[in-house]
Amino acid sequence: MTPEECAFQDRIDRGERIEPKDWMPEGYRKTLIRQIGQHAHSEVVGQLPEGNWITRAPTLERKQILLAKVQDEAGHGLYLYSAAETLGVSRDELTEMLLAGKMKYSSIFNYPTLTWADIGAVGWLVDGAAIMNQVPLQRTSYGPYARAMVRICKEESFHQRQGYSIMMTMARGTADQKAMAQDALNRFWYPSLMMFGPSDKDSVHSAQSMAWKIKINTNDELRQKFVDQTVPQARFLGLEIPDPDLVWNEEKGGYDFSQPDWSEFYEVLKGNGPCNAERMEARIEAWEDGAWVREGLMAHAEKRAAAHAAE
Amino acid sequence: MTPEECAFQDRIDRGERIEPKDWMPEGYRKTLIRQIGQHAHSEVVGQLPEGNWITRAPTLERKQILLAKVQDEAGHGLYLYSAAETLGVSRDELTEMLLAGKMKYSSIFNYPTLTWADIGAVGWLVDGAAIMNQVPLQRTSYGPYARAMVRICKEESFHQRQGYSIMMTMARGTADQKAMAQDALNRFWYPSLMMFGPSDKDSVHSAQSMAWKIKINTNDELRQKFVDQTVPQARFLGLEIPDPDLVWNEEKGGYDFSQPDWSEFYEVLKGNGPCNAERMEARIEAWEDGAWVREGLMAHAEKRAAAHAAE
Amino acid sequence: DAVLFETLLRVGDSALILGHRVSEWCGHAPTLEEDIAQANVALDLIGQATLWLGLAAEVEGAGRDADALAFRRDAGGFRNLLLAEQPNRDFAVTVMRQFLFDAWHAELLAGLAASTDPRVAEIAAKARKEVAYHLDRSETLVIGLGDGTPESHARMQAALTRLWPFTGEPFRGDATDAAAAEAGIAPDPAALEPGWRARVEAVLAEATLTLPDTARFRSGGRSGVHGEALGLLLAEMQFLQRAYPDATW
Amino acid sequence: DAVLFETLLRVGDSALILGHRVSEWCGHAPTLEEDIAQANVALDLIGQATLWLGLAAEVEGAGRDADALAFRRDAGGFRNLLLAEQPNRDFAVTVMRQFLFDAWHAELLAGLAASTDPRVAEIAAKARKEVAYHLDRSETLVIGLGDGTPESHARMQAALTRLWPFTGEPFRGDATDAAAAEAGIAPDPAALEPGWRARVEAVLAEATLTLPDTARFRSGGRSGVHGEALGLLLAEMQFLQRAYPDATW
Repeated sequence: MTPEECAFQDRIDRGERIEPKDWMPEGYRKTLIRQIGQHAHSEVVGQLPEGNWITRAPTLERKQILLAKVQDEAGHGLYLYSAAETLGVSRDELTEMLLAGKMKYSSIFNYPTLTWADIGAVGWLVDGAAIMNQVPLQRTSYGPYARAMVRICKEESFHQRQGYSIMMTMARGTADQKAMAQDALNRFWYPSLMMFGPSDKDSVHSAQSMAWKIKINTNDELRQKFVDQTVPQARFLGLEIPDPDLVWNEEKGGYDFSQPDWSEFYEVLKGNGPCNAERMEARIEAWEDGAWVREGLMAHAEKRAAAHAAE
Repeated sequence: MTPEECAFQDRIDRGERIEPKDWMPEGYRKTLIRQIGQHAHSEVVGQLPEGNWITRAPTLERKQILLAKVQDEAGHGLYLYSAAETLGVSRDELTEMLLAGKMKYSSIFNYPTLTWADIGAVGWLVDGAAIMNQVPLQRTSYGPYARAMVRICKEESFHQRQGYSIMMTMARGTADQKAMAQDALNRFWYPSLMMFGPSDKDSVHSAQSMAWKIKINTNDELRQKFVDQTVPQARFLGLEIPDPDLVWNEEKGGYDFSQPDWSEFYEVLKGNGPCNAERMEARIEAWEDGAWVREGLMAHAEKRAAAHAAE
Repeated sequence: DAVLFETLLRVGDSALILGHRVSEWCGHAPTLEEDIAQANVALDLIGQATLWLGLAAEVEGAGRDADALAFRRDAGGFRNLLLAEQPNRDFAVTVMRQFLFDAWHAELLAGLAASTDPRVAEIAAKARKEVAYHLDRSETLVIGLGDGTPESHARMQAALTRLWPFTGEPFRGDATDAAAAEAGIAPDPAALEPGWRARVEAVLAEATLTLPDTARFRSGGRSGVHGEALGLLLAEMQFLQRAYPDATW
Repeated sequence: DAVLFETLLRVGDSALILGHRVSEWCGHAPTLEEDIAQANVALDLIGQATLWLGLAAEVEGAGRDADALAFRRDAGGFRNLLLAEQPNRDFAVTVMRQFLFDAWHAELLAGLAASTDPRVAEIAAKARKEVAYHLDRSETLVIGLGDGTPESHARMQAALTRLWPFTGEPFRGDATDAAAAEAGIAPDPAALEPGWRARVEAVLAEATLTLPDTARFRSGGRSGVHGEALGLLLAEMQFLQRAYPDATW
């Protein structure tokens, strides 16, 4: 390590926040851009599976809650792109990397929402897993990122409760509704476990990221915590976790559970998930069809500025 | 009249058929092109209001019947364009005149189909009126047109019976269905009466067209015949014709009835009907979006022909 | 009270159906800011519809609620303006539709806020603040895109031409509107036109757009005679309530 | 007989859903000849679906009929191939989808025509003639448009790339398929692949199109796990039966 790098690591170790104007190693910057950018893209792409049910939400109240949620997600995307911009990369650059397939978004959004219960499951499980990942990031070393996380976590826990409320209504509803609830849990359980990423022993970047406090807990710790929190919730709903090997382990004070099929995880990551093509297509179309709008508004703003300058 | 014109009129008066290679006055040719072209366009545009319900037809059988009907209409379009082509105008030329607003189609198709009962009403009333117009045209003086009409009339009467069958089922169905049936009759009655055109005393072209046997009956005769046929059918359905002044006139052996609102007729003709814009847009989009298909198939056919020639 | 019930349906259905159309943009807007803004407008409109239809159901007293009105009526029972149900097409049509609607909606709500029925006045007072913001936004977009690039200008002009025929209906009252105005429940539709017209002309002028000289003839929403697009919209919107009639959600 | 019932649903649902997609073109095709041809294909497929689902209902013996199966099941109950439900997009996707489907459908029906169940064999024999014609037509179009202009070629290649991931599913059987094959009711799905593959390769070669080297991984139809588009298709298709459950039509 260079003296600069040592000093930087000391600041992090002391729990100081790194701010945009501070010196930072190139690797730290790049890793953060990748991580925050991916997170931002996930919020944006994450609008799509839930957006799929806005026009079919079963009551006016549920429709409003879902609209508000999807709106929040777009807002999270904004905060996060802003945080990324403090690292010297623009939102448009990040977007173009997404659309060119050079940046990822969370693989969970490559699974379809097939029934209204899926909207419940996404809120309960997917937002639940997201919160588990994000709460520690409120203490991440990079100031703008940590502050964005504080705002985001507050809203996410609200979303999770709304999702759980949908699941509750479905699980206590008609036989059809209960079947939809169970089916949603069956389909979203393992993909939710995948959200924490592969076991850290298989992960290249983890050690450095943890040293930099960009990553706070290991993937396996968080996954365990998620399972331990979620199993009793499922039982309370009267739903069954689709894992015959799930069992309480008194000794470790947590559940033993089956790992997801990691080959599926890598396939989805490669683009071979059920909705990868549809999600990218929707975003590319929105971007391309919207070009004239962005250009039109820009041109108008320039005319305005020129008129002002001339006054 | 020139000697040629006299001879031509004599042939018509004798009941002879005029064939494509025969000499004919320019006015006869032009009038026929306009009339056959309009009729062909009506078949093509007429696919749209019924097509609107194919994807929502309430049973598999009704769906098949409706698909077959719309398919027949496209087929009628083909016969009629072919008849028009014998007069020296191509289908593409006629289509481009339609899309440029230089040729008309039957105004009835500018009314929307709002419920499934409308599909019944279109079959019963619109096809009924069309048949009333078309049956005499089987004896029209221009051979290709008369022969096309023979084929068309056969199918149309089948369509009319199917439409009446839908109305019957609706009129004898639930209260909702009966209300839909009555509402469909209310909305389609006067537009159907308009299909015969304004009273002949207001029509410029009628006398010449009748002399040429391009037109066989007066508009008013046909309208009367339609009303006299339709009123008992409506009564049999238990539906009420939306005309408080409708009354049997013993002396003339037909019904007295209210005229449609002819100002509405002229507005729709001008483009101000409820669906004129939508119908033209749909056809323009089909034409423009289909250009690459037509060009692709043409290019392939030319390659094939060139390859054959080279062998 | 049949006049009040019908009046509430007319206001509520327009909000609901336009809110639905706007919500179709979710995740597909040209910018992230517009994703947020469109969702926000949809949310406001559907929230207003919930209040209007809830009051309508209460006035009707037939045991229905706002959800029953929204999800269990077929197209012929809807009373929204035809403008509100027009398909999104491109963003230009969406923005222009919103502006033409907002400019009317703001006038209407100003009138309803002075309703003799305090329940109507209360909902209108709340909705009015939201709609003032909608109008502000749609004006800004119409001006920005109308006076933007040649392409954005052309698209906005085309959108205006497409939607213009639907702008007569809001001001053409029937017997129910006359009775509602008479009773002081709602303003006379025709009385809203001068304010709307002045606003529209001013904004379109700033947007360098030309007022079409075509007829503003399309109507039918008041009597439930809609365009073909509404039935398809409802098939989607009402699916769950129709497919699972015994469920609560 | 659960295996027979399930087998019939799989065949019938694919015909119904593809027939529905094709019927969406009605009045919007690139030529009048195609309006007629698309309507004809839709008509054949929906007719076949009526027979398959009618027999399924009879086999089930639960008092349902073909219409109940078509109009009263939600998406999770449908057993169609994902290929069949893919949206039309442009005419290239429509034509390519038809060809990839027809080439499988012809192989399947040849197998079903030899079914040990005479009712199955009878329907298959009828359907087979129709599908031979469909395949003939879709081949001609794929070749004509693939080897047409640069634009038509590019569109057809893009359509092929888009749809290729869905072409593995038809040949990937499950326990039900194995039981049906065992009982001689239906051919083993995997056994249909060589014939399909040979046909597809020959036609695509003549069409100057390149076989994608991407994974043919999309599946789920057999177990009712569809794409998001199917729910929207059904909302439209089933509207009347859902909205007026007590009516006969």
